[in-house]
Amino acid sequence: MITTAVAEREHYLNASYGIKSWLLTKDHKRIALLYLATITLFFFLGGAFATLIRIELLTPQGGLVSSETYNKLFTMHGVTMIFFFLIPSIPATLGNFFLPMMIGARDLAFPRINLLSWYLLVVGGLLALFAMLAGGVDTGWTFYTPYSTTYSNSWVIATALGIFVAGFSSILTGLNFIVTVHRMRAPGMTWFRMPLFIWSMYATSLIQVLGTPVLAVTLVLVFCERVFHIGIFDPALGGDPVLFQHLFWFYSHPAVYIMILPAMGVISEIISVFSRKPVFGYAFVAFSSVAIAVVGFLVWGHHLFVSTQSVYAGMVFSFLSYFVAIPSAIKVFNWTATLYKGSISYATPMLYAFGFIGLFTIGGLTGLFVASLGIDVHVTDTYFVIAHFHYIMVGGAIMAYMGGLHYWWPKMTGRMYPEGWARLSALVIFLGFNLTFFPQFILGYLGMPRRYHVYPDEFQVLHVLSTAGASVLAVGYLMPMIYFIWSLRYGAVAPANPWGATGLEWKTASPPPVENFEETPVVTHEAYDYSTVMGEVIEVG
Amino acid sequence: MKLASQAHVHAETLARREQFDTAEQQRDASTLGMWVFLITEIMFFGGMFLAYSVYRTFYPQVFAVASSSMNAVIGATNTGVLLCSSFTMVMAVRAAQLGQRKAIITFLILTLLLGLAFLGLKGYEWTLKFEEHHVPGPSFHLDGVDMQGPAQIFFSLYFAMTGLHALHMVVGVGILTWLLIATYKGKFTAEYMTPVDIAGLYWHFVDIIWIFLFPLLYLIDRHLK
Amino acid sequence: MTMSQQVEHVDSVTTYAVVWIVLLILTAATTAVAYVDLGAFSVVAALTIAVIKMLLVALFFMHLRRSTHLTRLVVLGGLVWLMILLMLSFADFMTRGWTGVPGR
Amino acid sequence: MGSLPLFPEQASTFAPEVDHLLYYLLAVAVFFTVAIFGAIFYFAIRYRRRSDRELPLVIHGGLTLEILWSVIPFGLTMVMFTWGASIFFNESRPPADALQIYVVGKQWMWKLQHLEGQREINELHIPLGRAVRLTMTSEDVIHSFFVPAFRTKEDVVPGRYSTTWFQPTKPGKYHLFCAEYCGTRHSGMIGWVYVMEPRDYENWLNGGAPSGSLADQGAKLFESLACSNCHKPDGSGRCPTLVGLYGKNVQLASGATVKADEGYIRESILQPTAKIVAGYQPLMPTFQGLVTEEGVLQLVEYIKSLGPQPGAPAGASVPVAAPNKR
Repeated sequence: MITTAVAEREHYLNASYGIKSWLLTKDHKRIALLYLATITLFFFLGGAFATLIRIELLTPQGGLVSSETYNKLFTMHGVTMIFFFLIPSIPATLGNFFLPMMIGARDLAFPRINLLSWYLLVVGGLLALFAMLAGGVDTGWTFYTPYSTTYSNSWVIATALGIFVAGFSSILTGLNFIVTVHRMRAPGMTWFRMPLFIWSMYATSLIQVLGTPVLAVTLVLVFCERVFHIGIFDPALGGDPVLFQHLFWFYSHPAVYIMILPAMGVISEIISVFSRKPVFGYAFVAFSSVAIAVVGFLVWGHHLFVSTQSVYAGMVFSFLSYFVAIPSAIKVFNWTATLYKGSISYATPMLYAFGFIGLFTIGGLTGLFVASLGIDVHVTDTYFVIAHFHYIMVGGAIMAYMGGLHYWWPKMTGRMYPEGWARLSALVIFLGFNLTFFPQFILGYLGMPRRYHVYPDEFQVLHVLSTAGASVLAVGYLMPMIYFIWSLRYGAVAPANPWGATGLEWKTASPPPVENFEETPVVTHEAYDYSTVMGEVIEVG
Repeated sequence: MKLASQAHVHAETLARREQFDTAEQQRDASTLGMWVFLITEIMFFGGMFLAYSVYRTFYPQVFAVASSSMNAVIGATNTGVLLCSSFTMVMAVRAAQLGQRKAIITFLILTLLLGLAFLGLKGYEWTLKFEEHHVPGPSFHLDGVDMQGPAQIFFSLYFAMTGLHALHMVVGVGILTWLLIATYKGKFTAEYMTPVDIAGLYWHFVDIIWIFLFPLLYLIDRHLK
Repeated sequence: MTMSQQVEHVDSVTTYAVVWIVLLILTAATTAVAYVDLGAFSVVAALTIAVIKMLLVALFFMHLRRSTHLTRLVVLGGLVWLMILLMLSFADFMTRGWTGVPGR
Repeated sequence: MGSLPLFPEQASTFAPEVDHLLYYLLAVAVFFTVAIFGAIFYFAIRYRRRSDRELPLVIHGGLTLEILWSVIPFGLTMVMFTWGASIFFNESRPPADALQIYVVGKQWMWKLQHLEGQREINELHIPLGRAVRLTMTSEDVIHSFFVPAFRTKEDVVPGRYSTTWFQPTKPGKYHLFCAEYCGTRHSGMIGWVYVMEPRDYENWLNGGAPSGSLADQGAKLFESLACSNCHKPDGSGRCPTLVGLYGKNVQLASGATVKADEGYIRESILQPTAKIVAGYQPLMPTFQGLVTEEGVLQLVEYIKSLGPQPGAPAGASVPVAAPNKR
């Protein structure tokens, strides 16, 4: 606000200065950057845990760390990556930044609650961090009772509390998005003119709002059981540990869709822009997001097939699980069909999108394996499941997150990233990822159980392959870290619309002004109408 | 430019925030936001209702005996107190709709007092539980059942459910106090009373939770006793 | 979309008072009915009364009867999701032991 | 290092069934993966952007295609469901003549008991070709009994019995893993399953020096805990007779009936008042804390041996009351 001398245009980054202008900001764009910094930190922390795990697994006898430490490593890897990176990743950064802009709003409906959400994530993160530094937690990210309530001697309480607090961050973000989409759309921005990213963010928010409270109360009960020694899941009193699993997975299965739905939204945007065509079957892609969010709540019992859940419930949950496959398949087919007769650019975001579709296809198809009762009995709790969900969460969600970051980087920072390095990193990540996780499918079917510190010799070759892949993957993730920071200073200055995209976020300057738009936009076209932008000069950085 | 727009906003209405175009949009957004928040609360308590239902199905007799050991008079009285507070709360909202500042204050104070009365009775009831050894733990004992384990589960659920409900009441009391101060300062008018309105929604919701807790915890098969 | 909702309409004190009295009567009723042996219907009676009370509070005190379709949809959604949680969980708890094999 | 296995051994009747389902799933997965990757590569090259100003033809979608690529995958997945569910259902129904073995999991070992009285730790010897049924429980946290070569896995949960079964088809030595994370030395909770030719198995059984059969051990426990004071074989005691109890439907005081399976017997020992037999008073004290999970299993086996089969040894009897939780 106190811009001076130079004729530099005022935008959200230079409108005010100082620590306070960031820590007390109510601007969704600045809050998005706060989130970006926070979750990047957690990503590298979780990555460090993963690195140690992979190094440890190079040898079957487990020489590097003790069993106790190993158990803490995979627990903290899971907790960090899931609750403090993946859940907030796309919604809280890209969603926070672009959801209001894409519907033509000046901000989210509740900017102060938005800031509060960030603080909650930070407080939750600090609690979890405290637990890790104080000695760590060894229950697995799943906190199964009675191990977590009675037998574990680690920092369960602080970690659970941290996740509980971070959960409210997630709930409030979802709430904010839902209200914003309902109440803050620009004139003419009807539901079926909304970009598909908004549809998927909306569906995600539904899950956050409906699912997270159940996790919260479950953690409260675990907390009470540990602290006050009351017994709700305690088998010694006649309690049922499987009830805990029902409650836990009621949230934690849909939570997978909190991670993947926003990714799908990002991919819809990227695929459209870089083939310069509207997404094939817009309505099907839009509704499939909502369908995934809804059906995703009906399938949690497929995590309990061998838990002593009743056989009949197992069958019901297996049956329902296949209904998630259909909307997922619809999306993949529609994205692929969008490419048909398009004008396909090989810009970095598009490479990530290609990678996403491929890896998500493999992740999704192996999901069919684990949803099938007969196969799941054999592969559940083995590396097959590990490989499957990493294909979804890393191959899917993180690929899309990286793609989205590259795609919107010019808008967020006003600078272009170096295209050559970026393409290289996309390739390295893709190859490293496959080398890391594909061997784990084989390991899993061979019977290698998950969470094993020491393992039989015959699995070593595949573990070594996996670790080799992980080191490639690590390089792939470090590269963007470096060139993104580099680009802030040395990157080419980004034009308002470098990709020839149609979304409202590209109709304003890069970086956007504090109020997002000089004047409230009026929407007259459906989404992805590229004839409207062909008149604009398109410069590709 | 930002200054200018802010000035413009302030000129139109004191209470409207800059991300909204109209006061009406703001009110709709706030109300919707509160309702969405309330469904998260449904799911939050829903987890405990599930645990309750499961164990009541497993151990019906134990639950009946344990429930009958509760003081139904306190429970019923507290239900009445909470319903009265809902009535005074809705009267406060009504007064706000009509812009009657003094009436808002009166009804808010009444609601606050009733809320505190509820919490007081609740606290008293809990101290009784300690005296009766009905608090889960090593010294737990419930007469009339052999299965002390499931009986402890009942009281674990009792403390968890009423505890979290009471916590919501405490938050509600905090909100009411804030409202009271804001009303006293004259922040609300007939045109702008959204905070009173949505605080009312919250208060009534907490009431509804209790409406279910009361029969489920206090009134299982009392005729057996 | 941004059309306003209930606020224009102010319910009368009588309406609120009547609802309040009915709520108190229902509380007395639910307490009384617990002392009567209705067998399995005890639960049904208790829950029916509770649901009626909930509806009274929601419709009148929370102004749900004058609210937008969207608000009603939100409430309905919350209740449906609660039912999903309860019913699918009970798909397990109710069918345990059907096979006659322990733990299956 | 050095060996690189790619496929697990098939050593039970389930293994080929599960693997055949796997082949079907693999075929579907490979087909779609190749199709999607192929299409992406082909389109990406064929329709690459040749000029920055080109504007492709707008295609909004096609209903026929959408229906086609919803319905066909749905059909394929329903095959997966049905096929998988039928295998699963078989896995949950052990045949009546299966060899009974009892398993107790604890941090971090497997304790197994044979009917003949042999006890093993982290090793299980079983005969080739005979269906084996495991009744399992845990002393502490949740474990999971997993034999990859058999393609079977089932959690072992404290406070209740779980069941799994398999029929080995190939002699050999196979991994036994705990598959549910159970604490510090989770990865040390492993062992071997030895599938032996029936004759070798007989030799092995006779080789040990057990203190009588499992039922005998249970009978001793039954005496030492003074159960026989009340549970008399002729039903004359204050408690119901236990003769022929196993597998029967028991009429309870609450009006319900319950099948007297292992879980019911276990509950009745540890939580006697949970299910009172019609016509009896809730007199029995709990034996929780007085008898270990292994001891309970011995009692269960003893009570089963009093069962309806004609040749069963005579003994005291009395049922108890209570379902499958402590």
